[in-house]
Amino acid sequence: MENNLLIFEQNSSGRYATSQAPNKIMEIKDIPKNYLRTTTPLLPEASELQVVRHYTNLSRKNFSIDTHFYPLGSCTMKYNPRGVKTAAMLSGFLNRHPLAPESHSQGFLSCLYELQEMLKEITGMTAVSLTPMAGAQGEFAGVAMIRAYHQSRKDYARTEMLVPDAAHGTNPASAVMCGYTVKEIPTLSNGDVDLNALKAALGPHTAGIMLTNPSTLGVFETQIAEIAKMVHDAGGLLYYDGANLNAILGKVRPGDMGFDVMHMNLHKTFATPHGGGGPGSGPIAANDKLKNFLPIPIVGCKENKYYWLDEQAYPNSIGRLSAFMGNAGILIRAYAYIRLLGKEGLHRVAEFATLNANYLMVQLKKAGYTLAFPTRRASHEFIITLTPELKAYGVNAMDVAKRLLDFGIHAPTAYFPLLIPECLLIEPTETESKETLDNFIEAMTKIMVEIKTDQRIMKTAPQTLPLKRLDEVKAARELDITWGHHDDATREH
Amino acid sequence: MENNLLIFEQNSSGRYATSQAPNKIMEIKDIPKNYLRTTTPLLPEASELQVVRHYTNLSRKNFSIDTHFYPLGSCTMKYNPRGVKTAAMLSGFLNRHPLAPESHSQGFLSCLYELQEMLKEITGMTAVSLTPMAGAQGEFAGVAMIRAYHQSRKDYARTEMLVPDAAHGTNPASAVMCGYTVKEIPTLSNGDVDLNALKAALGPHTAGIMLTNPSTLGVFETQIAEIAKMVHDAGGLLYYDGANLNAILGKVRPGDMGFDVMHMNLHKTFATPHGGGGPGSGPIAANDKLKNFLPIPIVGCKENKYYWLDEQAYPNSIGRLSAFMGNAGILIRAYAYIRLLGKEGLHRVAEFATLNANYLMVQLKKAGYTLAFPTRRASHEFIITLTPELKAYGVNAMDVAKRLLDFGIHAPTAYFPLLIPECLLIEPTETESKETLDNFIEAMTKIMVEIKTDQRIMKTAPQTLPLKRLDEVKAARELDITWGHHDDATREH
Amino acid sequence: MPFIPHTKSDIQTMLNTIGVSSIENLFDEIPQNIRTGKFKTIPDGLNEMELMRLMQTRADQDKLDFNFIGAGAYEHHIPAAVWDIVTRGEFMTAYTPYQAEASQGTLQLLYEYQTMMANLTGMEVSNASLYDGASGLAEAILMAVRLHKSSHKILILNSLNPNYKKTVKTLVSPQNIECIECTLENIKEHKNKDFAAIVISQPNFFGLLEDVDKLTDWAHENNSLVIAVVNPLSLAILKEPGKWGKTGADIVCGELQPFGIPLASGGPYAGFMCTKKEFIRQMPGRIVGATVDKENKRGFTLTLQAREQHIRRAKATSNICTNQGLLVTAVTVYLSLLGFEGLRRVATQCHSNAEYLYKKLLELNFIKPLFPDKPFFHEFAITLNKPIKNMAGYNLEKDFPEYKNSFLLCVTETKTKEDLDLFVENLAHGK
Amino acid sequence: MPFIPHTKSDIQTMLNTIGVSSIENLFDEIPQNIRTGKFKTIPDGLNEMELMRLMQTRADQDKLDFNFIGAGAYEHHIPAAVWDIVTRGEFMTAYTPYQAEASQGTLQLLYEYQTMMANLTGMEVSNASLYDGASGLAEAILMAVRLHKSSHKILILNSLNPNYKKTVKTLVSPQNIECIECTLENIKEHKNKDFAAIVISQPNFFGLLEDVDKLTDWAHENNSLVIAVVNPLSLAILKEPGKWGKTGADIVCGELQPFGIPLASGGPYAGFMCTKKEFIRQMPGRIVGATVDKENKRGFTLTLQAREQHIRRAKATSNICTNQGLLVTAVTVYLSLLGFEGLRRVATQCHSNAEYLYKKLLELNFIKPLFPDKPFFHEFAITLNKPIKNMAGYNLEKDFPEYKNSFLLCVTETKTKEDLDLFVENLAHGK
Ligand SMILES: Cc1ncc(COP(=O)(O)O)c(C=O)c1O
Ligand SMILES: Cc1ncc(COP(=O)(O)O)c(C=O)c1O
Repeated sequence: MENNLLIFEQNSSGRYATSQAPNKIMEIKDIPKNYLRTTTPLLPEASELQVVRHYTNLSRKNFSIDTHFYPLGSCTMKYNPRGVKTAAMLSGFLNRHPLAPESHSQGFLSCLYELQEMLKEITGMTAVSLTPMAGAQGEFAGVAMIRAYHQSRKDYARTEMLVPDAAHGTNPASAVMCGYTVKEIPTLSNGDVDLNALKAALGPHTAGIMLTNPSTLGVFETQIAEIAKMVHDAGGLLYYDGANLNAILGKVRPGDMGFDVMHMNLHKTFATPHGGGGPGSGPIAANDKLKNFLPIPIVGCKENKYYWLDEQAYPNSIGRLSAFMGNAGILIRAYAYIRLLGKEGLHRVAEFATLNANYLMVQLKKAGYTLAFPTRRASHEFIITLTPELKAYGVNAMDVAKRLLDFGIHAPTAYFPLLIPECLLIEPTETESKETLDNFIEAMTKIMVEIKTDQRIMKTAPQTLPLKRLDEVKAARELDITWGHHDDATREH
Repeated sequence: MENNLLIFEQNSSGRYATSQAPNKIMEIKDIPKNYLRTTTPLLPEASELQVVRHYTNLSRKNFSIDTHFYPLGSCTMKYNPRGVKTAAMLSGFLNRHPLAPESHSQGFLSCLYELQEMLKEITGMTAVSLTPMAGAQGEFAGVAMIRAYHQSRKDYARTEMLVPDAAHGTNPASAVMCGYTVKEIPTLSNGDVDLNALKAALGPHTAGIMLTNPSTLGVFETQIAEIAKMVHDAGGLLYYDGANLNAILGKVRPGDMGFDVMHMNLHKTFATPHGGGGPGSGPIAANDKLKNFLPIPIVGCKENKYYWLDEQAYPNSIGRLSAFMGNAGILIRAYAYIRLLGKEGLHRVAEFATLNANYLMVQLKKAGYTLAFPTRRASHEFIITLTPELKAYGVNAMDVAKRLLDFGIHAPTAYFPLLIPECLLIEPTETESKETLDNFIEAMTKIMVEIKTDQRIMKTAPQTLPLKRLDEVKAARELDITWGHHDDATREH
Repeated sequence: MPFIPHTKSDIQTMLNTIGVSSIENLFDEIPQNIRTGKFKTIPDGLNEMELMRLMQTRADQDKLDFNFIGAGAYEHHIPAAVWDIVTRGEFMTAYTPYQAEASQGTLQLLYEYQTMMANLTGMEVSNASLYDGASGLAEAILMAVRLHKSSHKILILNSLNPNYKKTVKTLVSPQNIECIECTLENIKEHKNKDFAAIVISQPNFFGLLEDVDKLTDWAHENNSLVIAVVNPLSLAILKEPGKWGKTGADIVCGELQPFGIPLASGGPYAGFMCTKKEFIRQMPGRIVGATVDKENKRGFTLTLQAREQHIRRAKATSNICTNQGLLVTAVTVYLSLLGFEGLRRVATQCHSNAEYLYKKLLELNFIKPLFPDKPFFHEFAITLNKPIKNMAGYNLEKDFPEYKNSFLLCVTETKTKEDLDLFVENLAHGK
Repeated sequence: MPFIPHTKSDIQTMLNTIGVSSIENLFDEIPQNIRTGKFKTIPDGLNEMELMRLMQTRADQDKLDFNFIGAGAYEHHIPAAVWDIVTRGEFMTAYTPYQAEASQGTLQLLYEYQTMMANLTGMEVSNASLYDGASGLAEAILMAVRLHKSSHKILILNSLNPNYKKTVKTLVSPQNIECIECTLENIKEHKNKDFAAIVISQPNFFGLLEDVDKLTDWAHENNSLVIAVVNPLSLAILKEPGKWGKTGADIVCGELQPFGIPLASGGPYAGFMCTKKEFIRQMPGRIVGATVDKENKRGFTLTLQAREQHIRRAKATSNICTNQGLLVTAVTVYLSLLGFEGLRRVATQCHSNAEYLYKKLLELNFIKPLFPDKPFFHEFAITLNKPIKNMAGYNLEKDFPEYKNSFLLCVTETKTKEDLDLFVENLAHGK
């Protein structure tokens, strides 16, 4: 008997939150009539209480880190410290205009500068630009830098970007946005890159390779030094997709592995919240070969004065990626998070993320699940495949994912990476307790029993949420992405 | 499959939110051993994520104004503007020490002073003290002032406080705290006070009378002028319980009705949130007869400088009621709320609270419910009684209250006031929309059908909440008010 | 119309349904001769933007950089998570949890809170809050008088916070309860004088530690109950009242503000009260108990309500109704984050910072201790040999004319060594 | 261990279960020769109290009292309810709503958002956000090129925000898309030159209003699509792009910051994109659709995912994955509170405040309009005849060397008449 109305279904003519707007409508005198709007668009017409109640209740229909265990592989759903949010939302930061004079920017700029410096040490690179607004934009920037590098050497033949088949979808998409053709490199059954295939693919057309390590398969690419050598020998460069940096913080650094440029996902490794889809932030780090091409703006410092570096300072920069300084507030959050953890804390991140993942992996194996890479250590995440269960009982990975929701646990990433059929990619993160992991193991153990004895419950899960399983096919076929009939909804005023 | 653990049931030895405390335990050198603690008390042992998740999830088990319609009679559960909260939580206010010098208190004091002034006009009284921390403490203060008044006139014979039988429980309890004997005055069948009984009760023992108007029966006491005259003629004083001030804001003022002293519930009429039980604030207003007895501190103003008034300025004051200045932050909230509404907004409060109540009353009557006072207008609230339904179908007011929860509506106040059997006291407040009221009417209409056709569902409600109906008798009989066995729980360290 | 959601047509429909022609008609039972005209001096309404600007200006006026005042309200770090959780609508805008099934969040939290406080104080039971520390002590005294039955006299050690004394006087004197003050020196004179209870505060108003074991045993030998007034944070290092003397204090009360509640000009704070199980039926305030639902699942509900005004009316243990629930929410989250380990760190840091400043100050030739060689928690009193303008700290002279030029200074974990050194250096240089 | 919940015994049990003797063993697949030593220059950890003190100091450094800078980011009142709701853990700490049943809150909100934006812009469909206004325009250009098929050339009116131009260049040039700038005066020269699209911003960077009807029709006559870059707040008074010219703009994009997003040094903000239904399959970014569950109850889910990188990889319409979801949450709550009525009040107040200041400034003899007699929304450009130190407003000279000593000033609803008078007075007196 819940209220499931849309905000528009509560509309009543002209109603709005009167405290939130000026007391009257001013007359418009100086704008020609034909420039003016004559229609009244369909927008909410609700009181402040209605709005607060509506969206408070909507929020309650979400699973989130703050309410549920959320072992979503490749997403690093760790605790987002509340203090970090509070620090980033101090009024001095929130009210600063992006174009404020440098005299009124020293607090903000100093945070960014120090963040740049810390990320250099964390990655083993020599320069950092903080401006990309998410991982994918970081990838674009990094690949564009590779392109700029080859072009600066007049090496125009390099038109191909190599990408392992296990790569995240943003990798090939970013390469294409940079004008490259994508060549997929296959993976061996142990999860490592197929070096023979790589060798065959390399050549004068090779601009570079994009790698995640540990890969999205949840294993560490052990041949990384060899790969780096092969690619460099062929004249290509190495891009590191830092989405899985949480796995190796303080253990091994992309710079030391031989990568030339990389991005980080601050909204993963550095605990800035995911916000139901974003915002993220994807700073990019590069070695000496590439640092001149970094996107602007960058923050400089001389004699304790901080200032912006732009085209003048970086004439070879690939350019700007946003109107101002990327997702500035997320940078402040990441800075605050790193300061909270400090060097010791950062080292622990990878250790406990890895401990949790390996513990879960061993326990799920005991519970009868099939590991995708049974001979390997888990990194900070690992994969199980439901292929045997699908064959034997007709229960697939999606069913398990949905059934977990009934146990108050968010589903792991399902059906990614694409090359492992019926897979679940499970990432517990370091901030979850053993009790929470044990509770998950217990749920998965019960589910294994249900898979074998009660396929109906598996197929109709979730049972206990406000909605049963949703029809995604209908959503795509009978496209309904705005409410009401567009033409009726807009009336003349 | 929800997690219902207590925070203690998640304990693991020595765990805590490490970011929230200093980095080490300092040695205690200068305190004699026998002063020191040697036991380790049972306290939570959880990580920051566990704590955030635990209490976030607990919050989700509450009904609240922000999530549900909450027509709890006598409680004025109206929208608590978020802006008011934000204003009161500005760091300048939050960080001010209560004993800060007046030079660093002008912002705070000016708000309090202006609030005093505004409350004078609102109540029709001549002086205000903001210090009482809730309605009941306001009552104590007001009655203590009446006592001080009589004592100042050496009129020691006045030992009785009159209280109508419809009064809120705090009224007699406060009178007793002030050393008075309580005499109950009966109510007529139309909800007004029985004047004959009042006349009989009045005499040289009468210290005064405590009245709520509109009364807790949801009707306006029409004989108020007569009552005031009778009590005053007998040498008594009139106390006004302002819990229902929302009903009459700007329509009629307690000072004009003949009352001598009164409290307001800022957490009702002035929209400061109830917080799951408190804090409230119960400022007290008095006329010239009583103002010298007001509790301290009070805020004074001279030449735009604000300052504290204490014993020196108010030598006849009944004294202090708290260590500092009552629930100061709630006063700031009420001040901000009144400034938001302004004079026009305040007038609307009573009008729309009354409109909503009368609309609901008429509609519930149509739906077949029995009104307690069918010949009267509703004030901002009204009463229905389930006595006929109890007789005919065995369904009582508690059953209806619990069943409403299943419809996503908080129950009205049940079984108060005590003199109407099987009653529900319903107060919609002015901030609820007609749609919300209609939704409530629809639910009540369905419930009336269920009362007649499905007593089982009524008796076993709620059905859809995490818990079914709770055994309150067991709670009182087998008292379990702290977790764990006290002796085991405390271990030597 | 701020916060009024009605459209014109809503109003018309509703009036039609009721059968009146205007809203004004709904007030027709109010006699005309007492009706009010429009408000005059109350200002016009502001929108939220205007309000925020006004309030920001006011709040900014009160910023004080360096505060060493304690005297009953203490500056501590408050974890950001605390108020993020507390201000969730579900906690902030719920009423008292009378409808248990719709209030399990608040109820479970209160049950957890009661458990924490009972354990921290070493007592068996706790209520769910009183208004503040001062009024809570008054309630404790009323409770002691009810328990003791024969006496209306209370003995108070005069080292109690003076504002607590005043508040107690206001609240208990109408019931003809007499509060008599004594000192450690003259307490013996009150032997066998039939006091319902003796009030001991630990640490006392001057930050000093009392010999609570001896005092407790003395009181019990004299047939008095012991009311302990404690700073709950101090219990992370100081002996819990349940262990005072041979049989422990009988009623423990105090101010919860140090546990996650901002200074905020003195409120809202919250008072706590713990006691022995045998005394629970005389305890004021709400109490939450565990029970089960119809399917035998654990749940929580208000219990022992027969003590309270809404059931017992004139015979209730107290008139308290609305209490300080939201603050208890903050306290509960705070205690959950800190745990005993965290509390010990905070408390020992406060103590050691205070010791550090105390010693540093005594190195200045114009500063003397007011109470030499007595152990203290995180507050201490000093006397200045020369006048210092705007001396940080609480001036004792107002309440204690005998302590001329004397200040009570509090140091908590919020001050660093550098802060303290700077403060002393400025003092030394007359700044 | 900050944020690590493991006790010693947990660690031991877990290691035993795994069958290794130390955590270090879990990293044994990483070749030793590339292993890292301990971090050196990263500072030691702080506790939250220390962190807050540090950050407060930093934040306080950047306070600027009076701001008249706009230039793409605008100071507006943000209702307190907006961020109270947005920062609820359920919104803030959820991931992209891939598991629809566990994400109905975010999904329904996005569906509502899409509806609002489509209606406000007068278009048929909206996506669920892009990074920001500038990169969103680049995405619109890529989309237009995909739609147009035959041309890789884009015509841009040079009155576009210069940072947008730069961002576009970075993002579209690798795909050999050429952006050519024109002025209103020389646009005719580009007739029949086969542009995939023309980019029109309304208001333009200088706050001025373009004759969008004429431009739109001209573009369509020349077989170009029209990309509208609009300040969405201005649509409360200005003609919606869906109504530009005879058939409306084709793609509408812009910056959502004016709708409840704080200035915050430039981000996180959010870009929006709306278009005609026929173009939806070339639209980048997430899209939410309504559907039903197994019991035919309405629900919401991500849809048309076959456009996106996680399905289509190299053939996706964009590489965007993480977007600006939380900001869209703020925008949605903001628009719900304001409604069209509230937006009109805000927009007309901005306009009339800007007009007021403009006229007042022109009364000063040393100030001249840079673009006389052109209508504007809430931003305008002036030229100073004498140098003024720390002139409030955005200095145009850096991006436009031809506009010496010229400033772009923005006035929104946050300024009162008194503020503006004071500003002018101070200028007049050389302050
Ligand atoms: C392995 C990997 N690479 C890249 C990305 C893209 O990052 P973003 O979503 O921040 O654009 C993701 C995140 O989803 C990822 O998991
Ligand atoms: C009629 C009436 N009087 C007095 C009170 C007591 O007020 P408080 O709860 O603030 O002490 C209440 C509130 O519950 C009430 O409804």
